[in-house]
Amino acid sequence: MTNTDNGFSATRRLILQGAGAVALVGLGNLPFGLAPAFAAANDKYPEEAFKQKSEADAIKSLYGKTAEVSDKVKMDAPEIAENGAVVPVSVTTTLADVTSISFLVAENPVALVASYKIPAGTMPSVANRIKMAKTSNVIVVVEAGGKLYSATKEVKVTVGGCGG
Amino acid sequence: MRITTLTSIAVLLLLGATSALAAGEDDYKAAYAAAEAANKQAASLRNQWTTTASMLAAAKKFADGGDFDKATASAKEAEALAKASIFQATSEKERWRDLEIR
Amino acid sequence: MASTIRVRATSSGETTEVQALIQHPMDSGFIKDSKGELIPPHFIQQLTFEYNGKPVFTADWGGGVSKDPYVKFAFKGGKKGDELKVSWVDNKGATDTTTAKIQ
Amino acid sequence: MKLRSTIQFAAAAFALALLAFAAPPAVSADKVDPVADEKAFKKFFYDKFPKLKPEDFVNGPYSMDADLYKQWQDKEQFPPYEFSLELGKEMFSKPFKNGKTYGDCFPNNGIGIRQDYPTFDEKEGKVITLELALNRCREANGEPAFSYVRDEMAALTAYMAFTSRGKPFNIKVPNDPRALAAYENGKEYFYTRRGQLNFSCATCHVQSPGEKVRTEVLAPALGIVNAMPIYRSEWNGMGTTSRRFTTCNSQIRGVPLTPQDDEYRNVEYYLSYVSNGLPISGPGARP
Repeated sequence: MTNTDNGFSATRRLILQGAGAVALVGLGNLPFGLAPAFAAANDKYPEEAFKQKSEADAIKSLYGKTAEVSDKVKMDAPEIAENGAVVPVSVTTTLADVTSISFLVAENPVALVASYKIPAGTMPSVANRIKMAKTSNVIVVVEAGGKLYSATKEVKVTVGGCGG
Repeated sequence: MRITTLTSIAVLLLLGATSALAAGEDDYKAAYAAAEAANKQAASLRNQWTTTASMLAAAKKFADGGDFDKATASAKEAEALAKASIFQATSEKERWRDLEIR
Repeated sequence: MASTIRVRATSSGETTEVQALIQHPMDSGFIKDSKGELIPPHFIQQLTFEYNGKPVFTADWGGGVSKDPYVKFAFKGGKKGDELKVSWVDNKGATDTTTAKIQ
Repeated sequence: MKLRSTIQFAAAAFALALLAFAAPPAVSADKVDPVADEKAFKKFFYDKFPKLKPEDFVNGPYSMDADLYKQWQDKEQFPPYEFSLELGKEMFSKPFKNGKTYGDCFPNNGIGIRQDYPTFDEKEGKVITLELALNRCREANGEPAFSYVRDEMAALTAYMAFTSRGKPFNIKVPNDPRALAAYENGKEYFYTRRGQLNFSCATCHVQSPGEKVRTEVLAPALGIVNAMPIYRSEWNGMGTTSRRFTTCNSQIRGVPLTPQDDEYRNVEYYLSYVSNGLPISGPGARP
C-alpha cells in the first residue's frame, strides 16, 4: 500500500541508473511549419477534428460516421477526478480488428482529446491522462472492422481548496 | 441557528459601514490610515489576513477614481478585518491548546 | 540537455508493454496566465512508436492531453534488447526523438 | 462580492467573539514533553483510522479513499515527479564552480539522510531544515541561494528524499531549552487558528483528514511531511515543504510568513518529530 514497497522502488532506482539506456538520437527544433520528417504520409494529423467543439462533430470529422454504444468497450475512469488537470482514463475492448481508439470530453472547449491508431498486432488497449475543464461525460470511441463503438462515463471534477 | 444570528448581525454591520453619507477625501484618508495602522499591528502579531490587503487595495482604487464614499467604506472594512485578525491572534495565544492532541 | 522522452518497454515474451512520459507543457490555448492573458496553444500533435521500422502505435493529440503526457499500450512481439523508436512533433514544429531498449 | 466579504468578515469577527466568551479558559501550559506528544499524536490517528497501517499515513489522502487510491496507483506507474527527480540527481552530482559538491556539505555525502532533517543546531540554537541546509551549502560555496518555493529546490529535495525512501523519520529534540522551545513553538503554530477562515493547520489535518473540502480529500498531519516534496496536480508541478506551508496559509486567507521563517522551521520540526518512525515516501504525488 505504500509507495516504498520494494518492487516499486526497485523500478524507480532502475530508471535513474538506467538513464544511459535511453539513448538520445536526435533533438532540435525544426523551423515553424516544416513537416516532421518521420511522420508517414498516411498519418495525417486530423486538424479539423481537433477544432470541433462538440463530441458528435468531432467524431463525424474524424470518422465520417456515428458510433453505437457497446458493452464490449470497457472504460476505466474515476468517479471523481482528484484534479481535472490529470485524469487517468484507460480503455480496453474485446472487439476484433480494432484500428483506432479515441478519447473525447463532452464539456471541454475542444471535445476531442486524443486519437490513437492501432495497427494490426497492437493490442486494443490504451491508458492515458487527460484534462477535464469540468464535470463531464468522457466518451471513448473504438473503430473496429470499419464500424464505430462507444462507451460513456461521467467523471466529476472539482478544483482548488485546502486539500493535499 | 447561529447562522441566522450571524447573518443579521452581519447585515447590521454592513448597514452601519455603508450608511456614512458623502464621505470626502479627508474621511477616506483618516479611515485608510486607521486601517493601515491596524494591519501593521496584525503584522507585528504575525497574523495578517489576505482579505485586509485586498480591501485596502480596493479602497485605494476607489479613491484614485474619486469615489470617496466607496473608498472610505472599503477602508473601514479593511480596518474591521485587521482588528478581527488582531483579536484572533491575541485570543489564540492561549486558546490554541484547546485543539491540541494530548 | 536530457531527452524529453522517458520510455519503459518491457517484454513478457509474447507481448511488449510500453509506457512513455514526455516533458511538455501541453498548453491548450484556453488557459489564462497570472496576468489574465491567454497562454497560446503549445501541445504535442503526434507521437509515434516504431519497432523494426514499422509504426506500432500513433497518437494524435490535442490540447486536452495532460501536461507531461503519459500513454501506455502493448503490442505483440518485441524482443528484449531490441530497440523502440519514439518521436513527437508539436504544433510549433518542435520535435524530439529517442530510442529505448526493450527490457 | 463586496457584500459577501463584508458578511464574512463580520461573521468571522462575531464568531471569534462568541467563541472567546463561550470557551472555557485554555488548558494551562505544562511541561514540554515531545515523547508524550508523539505517542498521543500517533494514537489519535491510529484510533481514528483503525484500518490503516502506520506506514499508510505517508501516502496522505490516497490511503483514505479507494477512488483516489486507484488514480494514484495509475499515476505512480510513471509518476509526474520523474523529471524533477532526474533534474535533482543531475544538479546534486554536478560540482559548484569551486569544485565542491552538495555532498560535501552533508553527512554520508548527502545520500540517505533526509530522514534526519530538520535537525536542531545546538551551536546556533535553531532548527535547520533540509531546504535551509541546501541553500546554506550553496552560499558557503559561493553560489546564490535558490528560491524556497521553486523547482530547483524541489528537485534537489526530491532527489535527497528519494535516496531515503523507506527510511524512518529520525528527528531528535535534544534536551536543550532552546530546542524544546523551538519544538513547542512549532506545535503552537500548528494548532493556532489564523487567517480570515479561522483555521489552524490542525483544523484540516487533525480534525478532518479523510474528509472532503469541496470534494478534495484532506491529508492527515501524521506522515504529511514524509512525502515532501510533492508534485501537486493543482500546482501543475513540484512544490517544496516551504511552498506547502505558504499556500496553506493563503488558502485560509492568511498572509504567509517568509519561507524558512523560524516559525515555519519550527512547525516542520514539530510535524517531523511526531511522525518519527514512519518511512520517508517523498517525492510524492498529490491531487
